[in-house]
Amino acid sequence: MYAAELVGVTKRFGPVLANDGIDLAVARGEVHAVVGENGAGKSTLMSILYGLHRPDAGEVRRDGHRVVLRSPTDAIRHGLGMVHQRFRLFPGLTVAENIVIGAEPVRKGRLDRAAANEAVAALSERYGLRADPSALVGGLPVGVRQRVEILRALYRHAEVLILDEPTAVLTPGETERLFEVLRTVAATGVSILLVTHKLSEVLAVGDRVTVLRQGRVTGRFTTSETDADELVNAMIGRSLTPPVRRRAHAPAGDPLLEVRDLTVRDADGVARLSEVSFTVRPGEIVGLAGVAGSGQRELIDSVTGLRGAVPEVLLTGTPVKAGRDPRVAYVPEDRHGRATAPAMSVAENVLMGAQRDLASRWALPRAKVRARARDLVDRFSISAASVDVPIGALSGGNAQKAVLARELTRPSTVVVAEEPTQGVDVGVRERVHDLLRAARDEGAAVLLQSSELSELRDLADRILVLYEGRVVAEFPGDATEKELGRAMTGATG
Amino acid sequence: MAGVLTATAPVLLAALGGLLCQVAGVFNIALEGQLLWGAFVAVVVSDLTGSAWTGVAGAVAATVVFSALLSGPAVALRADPIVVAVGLNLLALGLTAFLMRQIFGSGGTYSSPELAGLPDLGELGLDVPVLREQSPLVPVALLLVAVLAFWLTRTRSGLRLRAVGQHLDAAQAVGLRVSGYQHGVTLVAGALCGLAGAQLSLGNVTLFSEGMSAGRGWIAVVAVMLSGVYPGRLLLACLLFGVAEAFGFRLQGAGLPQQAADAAPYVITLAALVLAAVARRRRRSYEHA
Amino acid sequence: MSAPAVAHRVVASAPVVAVAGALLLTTLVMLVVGVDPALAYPALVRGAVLDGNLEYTVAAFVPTLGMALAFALPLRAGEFNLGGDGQLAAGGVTAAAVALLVPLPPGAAVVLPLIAGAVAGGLVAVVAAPLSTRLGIPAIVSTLLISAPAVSLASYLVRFPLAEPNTGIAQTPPLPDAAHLPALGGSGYLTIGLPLIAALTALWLYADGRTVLGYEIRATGQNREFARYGGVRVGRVAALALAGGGAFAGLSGALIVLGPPHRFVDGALTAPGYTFTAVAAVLLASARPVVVPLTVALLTFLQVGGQGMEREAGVPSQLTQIVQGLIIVIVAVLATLRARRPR
Amino acid sequence: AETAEAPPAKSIILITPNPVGTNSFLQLGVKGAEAAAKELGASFKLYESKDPTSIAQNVDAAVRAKPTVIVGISFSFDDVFTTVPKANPGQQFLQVDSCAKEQAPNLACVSFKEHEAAYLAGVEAGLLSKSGQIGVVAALDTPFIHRWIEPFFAGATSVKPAAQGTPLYVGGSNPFSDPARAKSQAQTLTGRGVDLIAAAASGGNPGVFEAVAASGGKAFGVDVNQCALSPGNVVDNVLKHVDVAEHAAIKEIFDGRTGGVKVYGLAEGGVGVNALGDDLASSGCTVAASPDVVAKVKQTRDDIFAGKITVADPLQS
Ligand SMILES: Nc1ncnc2c1ncn2[C@@H]1O[C@H](COP(=O)(O)OP(=O)(O)OP(=O)(O)O)[C@@H](O)[C@H]1O
Ligand SMILES: Nc1ncnc2c1ncn2[C@@H]1O[C@H](COP(=O)(O)OP(=O)(O)OP(=O)(O)O)[C@@H](O)[C@H]1O
Ligand SMILES: [Mg+2]
Ligand SMILES: [Mg+2]
Repeated sequence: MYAAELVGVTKRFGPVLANDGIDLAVARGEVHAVVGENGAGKSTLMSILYGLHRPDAGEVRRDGHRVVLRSPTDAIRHGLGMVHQRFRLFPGLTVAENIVIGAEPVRKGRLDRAAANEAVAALSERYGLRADPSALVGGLPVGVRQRVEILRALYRHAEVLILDEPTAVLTPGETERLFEVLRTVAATGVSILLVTHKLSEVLAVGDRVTVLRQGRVTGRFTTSETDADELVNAMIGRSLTPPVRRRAHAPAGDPLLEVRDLTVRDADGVARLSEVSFTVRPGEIVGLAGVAGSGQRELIDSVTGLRGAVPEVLLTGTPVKAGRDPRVAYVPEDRHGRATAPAMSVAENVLMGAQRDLASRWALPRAKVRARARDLVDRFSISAASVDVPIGALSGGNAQKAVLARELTRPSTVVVAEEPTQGVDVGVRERVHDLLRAARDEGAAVLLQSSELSELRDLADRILVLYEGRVVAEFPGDATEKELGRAMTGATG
Repeated sequence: MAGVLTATAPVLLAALGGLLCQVAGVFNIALEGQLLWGAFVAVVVSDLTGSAWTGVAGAVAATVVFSALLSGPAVALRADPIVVAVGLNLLALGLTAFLMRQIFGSGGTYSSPELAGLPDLGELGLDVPVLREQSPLVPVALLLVAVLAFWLTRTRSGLRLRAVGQHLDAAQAVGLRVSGYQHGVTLVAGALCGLAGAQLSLGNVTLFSEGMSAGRGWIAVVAVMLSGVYPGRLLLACLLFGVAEAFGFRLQGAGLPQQAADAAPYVITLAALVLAAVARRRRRSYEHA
Repeated sequence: MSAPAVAHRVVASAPVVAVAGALLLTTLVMLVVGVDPALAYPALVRGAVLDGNLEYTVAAFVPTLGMALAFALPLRAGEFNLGGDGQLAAGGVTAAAVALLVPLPPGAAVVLPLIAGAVAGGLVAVVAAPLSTRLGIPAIVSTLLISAPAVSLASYLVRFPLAEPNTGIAQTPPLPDAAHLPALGGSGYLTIGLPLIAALTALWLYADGRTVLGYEIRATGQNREFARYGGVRVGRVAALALAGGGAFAGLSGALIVLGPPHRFVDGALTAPGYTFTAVAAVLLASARPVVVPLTVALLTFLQVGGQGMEREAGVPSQLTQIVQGLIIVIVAVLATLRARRPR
Repeated sequence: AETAEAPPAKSIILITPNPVGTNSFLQLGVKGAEAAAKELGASFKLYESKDPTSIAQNVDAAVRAKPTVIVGISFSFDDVFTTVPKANPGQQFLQVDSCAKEQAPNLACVSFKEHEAAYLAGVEAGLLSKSGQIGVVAALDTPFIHRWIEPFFAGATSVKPAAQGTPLYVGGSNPFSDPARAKSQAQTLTGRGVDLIAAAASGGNPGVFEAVAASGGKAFGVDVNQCALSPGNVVDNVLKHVDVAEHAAIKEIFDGRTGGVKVYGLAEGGVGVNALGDDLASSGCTVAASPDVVAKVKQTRDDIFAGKITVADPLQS
């Protein structure tokens, strides 16, 4: 008997058939990975299991019994827990409050804070999920926030835990810790459903895998009996071409990006970056590694001009301009917060930055805007119903391609890419990498920040490691993950 | 000081209602209309029954019913709460004036020696300097600030309420009945506005006059916007307004034009706000820069 | 599509449902309080559009539309401008002061006060921009707080320095004839204010949808971080939007003052409550700018028609307020139901 | 434009500048027109305006309805009644409480010398004040309201030269109907030792009465006898018999005596105080208990008639 089963689940959103007769079964204590391209229907399927969507057909079973889930409340009652990719946390409440909410300990009619804190402490102890119960969630790093989400589900006695792309926002270290936790949790008999795009993770932590493609199941594997190629084949219907490390020509010429002795302090006078210096030459990809919060944000904001005019940053030999220096193409990590305005149309999103070029005087003809957008959609094979739909309605991968399309078609010489493949499927990832390489080959200087070391190793010519605001090491592109990992934790040598 | 408290009490009571709504993520700018409605019903019921306390109870009950006109459309049907509130404020103005003619036979002001007002605390035996001449609802208002602060931070429902206001989807995802909470606070805000109205028409004075809420509900809205979700700050904001108003009266007595007195509370509040923001800015760290 | 199907479409379409629902409830109220709907409704319509009343409806439409733009324009940039009253009064009093104190040749005598009024309104509004972008004080709070002193200041000016001597109320002397807005046709109340505001509305709609500035304003309103990242100078854009909104309000004030009765009468600009009627109209249009003139027309129709209803059918003014309040609530509800249906 | 039904033989349309609401002055205006309509067998309609534009709209609507007379109350009609009567010479107009600057022959005007009555009330205040501190709580600081303020203080200093007068204005968002704020203002005054307050705050007056009742002071009402509103706390009232004057003026117009200006002062019985009334004993006003004060008031009135005292009109200064 399975802990949870989805049987013949079908779900339509208007013309889109998001799930088409999907069967999926998870055993007790199993870590079950769900993979697939962007838009394959993974999130939809998980949402159905968690009562956020009602299926058009098919049913959900728990421990062999059919259950009707009208809302998350029903799902929670049936022992289901979910960790959403975009966290569902209350920033103004403490860790403990976020965890116990909905099932709070009460004493004499009052909220029993002490009991809540104790319960949370005990729970974190038991699963090795460390989090200070009395800290406000709003100020916590993403990794800790995710732990809070997991703890919440465990606190509510979830027997089936759904995680939608949990590692997309984590650093390698955090990911490793998360996997340990998942194994511990699974060992206590909890079933885990793990949605991810990273096949290495599937192979590392999953017991079994279900592959979705265009709303249907295209493969079921036991991880010990499969490999990445087979999974990719099931996902995108073809194999990936092996990455080409070949370059058009060796980096040469004067640096397009030069950072000299850059120190950035926050309002309290604490140095966030100290004496950072490096250069990126035309035709070169320089990788930026480091655990989250090592100064990447400050460095990138300085390089792009978003921190104002910074005299220590030189683009093609002259200081960076305040606002947004047009000489930089910038693919930000925060897709919905910074890179797009989700409620605006695809056309208007890809317009940003080019609006003045497209305008004749002040007039911005809609036809031109649309035509340009259609052209980009075609060239970058973005799948969107039309260029007039809100970009927020695109799947993550397609939104990311749109951002790349916009940025890489800017007439700029420096490209800054920040976590460019976060949350996108292997097919898109391959395409994104191709685009970055193409930019490099055309003579751009590329600064690539990624928490995925394999990505850095695939693309970068050199890798700089940031630690506590300093560049503590520089490696060639083929450095081992072990070397890089050591440097990222500040271990010198 | 006593005068400041009297002037502040109705604003504070209404603002407490507004604050609760804000905590739960409902933008309630119908306070003005509800305050007026409460003031009216308080006088009608007190006049009919001869008891001020029945008047207070009537005002509370009737304003809860009135506030359902906000909670229904804005919470259940997700209509724009601002538009609905604009309609309700208009409705309250018309309804009170209309019913006044129906019930008392004339418009304008209704006052009567027989109309029972709320007793002074002095009469009830509480001979404390500042409170002596206040109605019992004044200490109730002050107490409610503490009660609300306690409720929001120390009880289960308070915690859930804050959660609903902070992140609607997340609240839904942890299984909270979001609209239940939002309905609840909107109705409780109605009750508080009922109290506020009763304090205005049976406490501050003992009469009803068309449109007598005279912008107090709007001042309450501003106070709520100034104080976020913190009842303590709300008390301060309301008192600041009250003190500034009293200060304005003084200015007038000293020969400054009436317009200066009218502007004083707003100018002082804005100044306080700017000073606080500048101080906050000094302390703010890099994060958003 | 067959004829019955078309008919079905029309009957089921949102505006029809909205109006029908509002009418139903209003009729109910009338019956309850003993007003004959058969008299009241024709009086409402007559009061708004017949018997020469259309002139007034249109005359009231002008400032209401102006105030709607004053709210809608900053809203596109994500700033709530609730301080319309202060901007309106500032614009009105400035226009009056310029018309009274500065000797101007014909033509300029009209144009300059209008511009001065718009500038004054813009200045009052733009104060909120640095408070919002630099100090994090939301415009919805600061505009409201700035509004009251601005109204008081205008009131002070007409009470003392600009006051007409020997008259009972605080008002300026009549403005010189050269400063009167040219009338349209033979009307005493329709002025070039109407084509002016219509042109400005068209201009705004055009700018909003089809210019760089409009695009940058919308981007700022939709996601400020996105706009900033894209190189839009969001502080400036927000300030511009607020100033533009304030200018519309100030211009509305100037139009009122330069129109009949051609003077600034203390309280006359704020008493009719244009600001909140306009806010309601814009919110009713729920983020679709082209609909704004229509919702403004609807609310103006109700208000002016309400007076006619009061005059002719003896419907007391209080009932008019009740009916208007109900209609606004109902239309708001129906607007969301409509928005939800396609899902 | 066509008219839906034939207008009655005689009719009166009264237009107010603001909603009548709590405004006792406008209420009197309505009362006078109603009484006239009843006596003259005419129909009566009331148009309430909100702002200058709606005043104009109402006047035009009234002109279309072709009543026997169109009555407009207050100086708010100065502008419209300068132009509209000229444009409609066949229509009779009456302006109450003010007069258009350029008066057409078909416009009659009625105005009042309320300052004379306020002066008499001031005399009473001067005689009755123990502290020598008196005050006024008025709705708004408009020029017209000063007709109740300076003459009141002047009357007081005429009998008690050391008397000090302080005016306070209600202001705020609803100055004409904010009894709570009016009460606060009155309390500010009583807190400074003021023991007699003239209330000119329209709907706010009852708030003033409550404040003096609590402090042991006394107040004066305005326009109508307000003594009964707060028994034992109101000394007297600055009466303005708008209804009487308006009634008379309408009657004259119906009788064919059109145009002209009638000014109603003490002598014409258009303004006054209850102390001078025949029904003083039953008025409920506390001045009835001070015969010496009443005597002084009568004497002052006679002095005004005789020209020995001229009450300055603040509007003419
Ligand atoms: N609420 C919705 N309304 C309309 N369409 C939707 C909705 N949710 C999902 N879809 C569509 O359904 C399809 C499946 O989406 P889903 O989010 O399940 O994919 P996914 O596998 O999670 O993609 P990703 O890898 O990008 O997270 C997509 O085409 C998506 O646009
Ligand atoms: N109203 C909608 N119409 C069309 N598509 C939608 C709608 N709402 C959500 N979607 C799409 O459905 C998918 C599910 O959204 P969800 O919040 O699960 O994000 P996700 O896909 O897991 O995250 P990401 O997009 O960052 O990969 C997204 O791809 C989103 O674009
Ligand atoms: Mg997904
Ligand atoms: Mg995704």
